[in-house]
Amino acid sequence: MILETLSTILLISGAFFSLTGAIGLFKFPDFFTRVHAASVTDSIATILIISGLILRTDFDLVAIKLLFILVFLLLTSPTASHALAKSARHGGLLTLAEIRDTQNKDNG
Amino acid sequence: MSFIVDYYNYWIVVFLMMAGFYIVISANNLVKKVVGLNIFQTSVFIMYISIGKVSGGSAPILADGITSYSNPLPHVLILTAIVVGVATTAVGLALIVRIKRAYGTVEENEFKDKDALI
Amino acid sequence: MFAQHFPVLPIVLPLIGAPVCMLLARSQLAWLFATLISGFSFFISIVLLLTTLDQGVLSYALGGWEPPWGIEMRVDVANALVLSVVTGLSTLVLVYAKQSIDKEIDRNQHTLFYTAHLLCLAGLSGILSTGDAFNLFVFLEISSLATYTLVSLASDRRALTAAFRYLVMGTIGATFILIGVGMMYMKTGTLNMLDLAARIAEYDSNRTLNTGLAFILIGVSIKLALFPLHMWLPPAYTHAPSAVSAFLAGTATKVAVYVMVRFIFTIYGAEYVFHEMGMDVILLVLAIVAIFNCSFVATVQSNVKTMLAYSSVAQIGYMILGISLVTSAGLMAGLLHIFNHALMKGALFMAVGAVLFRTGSADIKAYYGLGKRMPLTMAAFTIAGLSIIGVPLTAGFVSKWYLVTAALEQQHWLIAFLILTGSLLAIVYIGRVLEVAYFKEPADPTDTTIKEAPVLMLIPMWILVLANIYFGIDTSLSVSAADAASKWLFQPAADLGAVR
Amino acid sequence: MLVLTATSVAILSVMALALARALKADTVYDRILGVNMVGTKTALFIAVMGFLGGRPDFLDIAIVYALINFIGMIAVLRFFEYTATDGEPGDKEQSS
Amino acid sequence: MAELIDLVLLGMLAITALRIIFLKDLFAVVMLFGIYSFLSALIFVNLDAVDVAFTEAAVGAGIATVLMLGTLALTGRKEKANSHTALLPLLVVIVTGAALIYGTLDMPPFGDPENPANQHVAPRYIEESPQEVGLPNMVTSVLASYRAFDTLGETAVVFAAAIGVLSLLGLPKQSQATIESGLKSHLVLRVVAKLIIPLILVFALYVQFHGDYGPGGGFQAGVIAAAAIILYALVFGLPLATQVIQPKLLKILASMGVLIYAATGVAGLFFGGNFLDYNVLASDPVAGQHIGIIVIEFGIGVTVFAAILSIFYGFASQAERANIQ
Repeated sequence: MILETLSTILLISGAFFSLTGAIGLFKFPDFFTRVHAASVTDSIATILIISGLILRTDFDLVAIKLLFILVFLLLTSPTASHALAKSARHGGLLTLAEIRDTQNKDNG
Repeated sequence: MSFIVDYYNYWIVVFLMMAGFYIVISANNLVKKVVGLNIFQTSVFIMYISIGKVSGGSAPILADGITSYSNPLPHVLILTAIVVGVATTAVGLALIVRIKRAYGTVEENEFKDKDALI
Repeated sequence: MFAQHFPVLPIVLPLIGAPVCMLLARSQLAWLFATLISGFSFFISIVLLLTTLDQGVLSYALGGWEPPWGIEMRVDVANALVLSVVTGLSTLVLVYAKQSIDKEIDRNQHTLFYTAHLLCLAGLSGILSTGDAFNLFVFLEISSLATYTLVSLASDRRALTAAFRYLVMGTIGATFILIGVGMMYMKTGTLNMLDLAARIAEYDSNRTLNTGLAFILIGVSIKLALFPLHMWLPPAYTHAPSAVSAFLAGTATKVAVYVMVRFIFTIYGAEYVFHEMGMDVILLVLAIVAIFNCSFVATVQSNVKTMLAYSSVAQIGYMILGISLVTSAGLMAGLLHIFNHALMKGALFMAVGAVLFRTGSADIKAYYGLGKRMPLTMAAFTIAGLSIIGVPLTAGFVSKWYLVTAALEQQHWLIAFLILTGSLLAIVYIGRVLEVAYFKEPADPTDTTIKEAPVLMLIPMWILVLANIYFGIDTSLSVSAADAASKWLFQPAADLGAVR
Repeated sequence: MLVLTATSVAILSVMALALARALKADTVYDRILGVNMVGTKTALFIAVMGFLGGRPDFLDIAIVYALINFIGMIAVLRFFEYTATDGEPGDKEQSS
Repeated sequence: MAELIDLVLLGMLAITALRIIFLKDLFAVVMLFGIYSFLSALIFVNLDAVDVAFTEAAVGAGIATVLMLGTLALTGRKEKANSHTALLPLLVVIVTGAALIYGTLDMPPFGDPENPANQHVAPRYIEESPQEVGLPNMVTSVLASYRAFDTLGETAVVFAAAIGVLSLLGLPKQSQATIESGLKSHLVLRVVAKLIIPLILVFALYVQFHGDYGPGGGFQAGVIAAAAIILYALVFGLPLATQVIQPKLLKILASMGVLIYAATGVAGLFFGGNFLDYNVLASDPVAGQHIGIIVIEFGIGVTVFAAILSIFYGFASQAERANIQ
């Protein structure tokens, strides 16, 4: 029963975090802040939801697989976000602050 | 109403197929043609899988306490068809790479200018 | 010991042969191996043809699972006949290919050529022998993929665009067939052809089944290059390596014609397709348009290979015409024409390939005065050309004769007249080549490099030419096989199902 | 059960939002971000769906999704490094 | 619930497909195609086709997308604006679509267990196969035993594709890694990739041998194993990858896989059964089935791995070549 309640809390908060991340994907002003919103919430939502699911298993092979997914996602998802942001940086994409700076320079 | 519930799946699938088919026959760019072919085929796969679905059924892997399974035969057919599809895609894309090297373009309407096709 | 396994061997042999061929590093070895495999398949096909003429139908349950659950190979006279044509032509083409390929394809791709050829053969044999509608799709795709590869192996860059166009059209066709098979499965719950036939016969008219048939027929029409879906064929046959053109012209589209026959007659039943859905009129009109349109186009081509390709589309029109007459005699004429057309088109493409081998060109200008320089090749071209026209004592005459008789039997005077007029057009396009070859002087009389084609190319070419003459005079084997096949196909499909 | 349903609905709506981002993006990178998010959320969705359908043993598919998503991302990055010389991938997309 | 999810996912698919029609940036088209493939795999999961979803995710979304990106890298990203109006294609599509809609009118209702498709042949697979073939996964039973000939054909198709790509693009020469390539500036990525690649290979082995009991099997395992090497090649560069798995070896492996499969079938002949009859492989039919299925799944895995990887090598070597010039 305790496990059930705990799992419910974890799942609901996980769902909440992933929703905030998705909203951030639209509300944030430039790419780098958006990547931040997406990747941070992605990780926390993954941890929460998968742990919530693990609590619902009988701690057998299914739990191990879930753990594997968790580890895998935690390794790859931030790496992908990091590499993407880095690539964007290399590709010449500017942050909002930098754009403002260059505009100020142009004006002044 | 039950008419719609019975068939909505097939109608959307028909729309998807036709979207893919339209891309194949209207696109000028060869890569886009191949993408269209893939969309067309994938939609046909969805049609097949819809055939095999049984309401309230479960995946056709034997397990305790489950009595109703979906039909495994369409799954097998589509497994084969997916592999066939990707094989065709690979050969098509390889042809595109070679065409680009030989003609310098992958736009279909530009071949005629460079080389009488027939 | 293996006799009971013969129905599956023409597929399995080349299918095993292909990877082995890939492992053989040397071109010579691969050639020898592929030819042996193909020859052995031919031998088995002949045995199958004789057995089926004698005993009717051979059924083979793969994996030991009885038919509606497992896949069945089902060989009757109709597919054994086409199977013999395919494997026989494949063997001759492989013999011919050795030198032709040496010249036309890059050296380190030779093993790939033979591997692809064997895969194509396995796919075509599979389409012919299988008794399962989905299995047919799988083998169709094997043969198609191998064909795209074979076409694109040519060194001409136009072969690439031709192969791509072929690929797109071929895949659309295959997907249409897939949709059709899905609709059939939806209403019947089976994929076995005979089982399908028995269960389709229970419905008298059903919108899903009708649509399924329409999609299958359109898909197959793309594969067999029925007018107006033929536009992929001429470029593919023109730019493919000569050996490939010779093989494909005689087999690939003909196998597709067989598939159409199978779906119409065995699965849906002629009654359903022609009377309920009125397909015969559509097919008849398309066939006649194909004959005239493509024969006309053939007469103005300057490239002889393109000319022959258009002529092929026109000849397919004759086969479809035979089918659309909806009589046993018409179907028999159509099947007979599959057989005879393989003989004459194979020989013609081989002759053109031999000219290409010596002169490096397939343009009609290269044929000026060739009658003196390559007498044997041009003689072969002449005889096979006469066969296309339908001159008596050639195989082409026999099938045209039966076609005309079948039309007259139904009092279709106009159709008979149109068939004969179509032959006149063949006189024009074949005649153009013969005229320049025999009555024009060569452009450069001092050029001595152009001489008779090598023996290894002449032998298979002349075997086909002699076959043209033989089957023009002694028609007993070909006609009796085609006759038995059409009678077999024409019995109502549901009865066939009941037999089992 | 209700919790699982609620979670799956939430994930599905996140996927829809991420899809919207991928369909209509300001820069290419935003598009990739959207695609990546669809991928990771799909893996989660399958995991939840397994529990919802009462057959949680199909998690292998979720693993494949995560894996393929990662490889796809890397392929995209490789593509950028490769084409970096002949075109600015950071350009605003002209079409929409 | 399943119907509702189905509807939502189908709606997403429809929007994605519509967007692809109008996009001119081919890179975006390929990305959206990846999503399309992913979503359709989700639909397959939702409609209980777990094996199909597995394959579609790995093959459709993974390999096809990677190959398309490789092609784009060589042919350019932008589709040229199309001047002529596409009225004829639209007409063709509308007619075809109308025909299909007409065809749906007599279709059996979606999801009804009484449908003919679920009545005639399928019940035997569901009810008897666990005893006859002895595997819990009915899809594997049908794939590898009842319809094993289809699967042999499918393996041949993959082999044919490898032949085709090989003849068109060739294989890379095994070089001494003189050209530095790969994502060398992404240090984090390289470390993580090193960690993950062994995990993926282990997972591939699991999928190969667990396919009898859960979703998976030779195809999926072969693709996943190839994906591991592809990941390696993407991160560390093609030259290094060709040192790990040599192109020449791939040719041999691709042929061997088909031969293993066909040889299993021929073995049936020699033991007195039909082609691909596994019952005769052992004294007990179920044990025979088991041996046969394991061997052919292994053959499939080998061919698919080698074929997919050599196809990737073909594309990558072209890219590498273009890069040097």
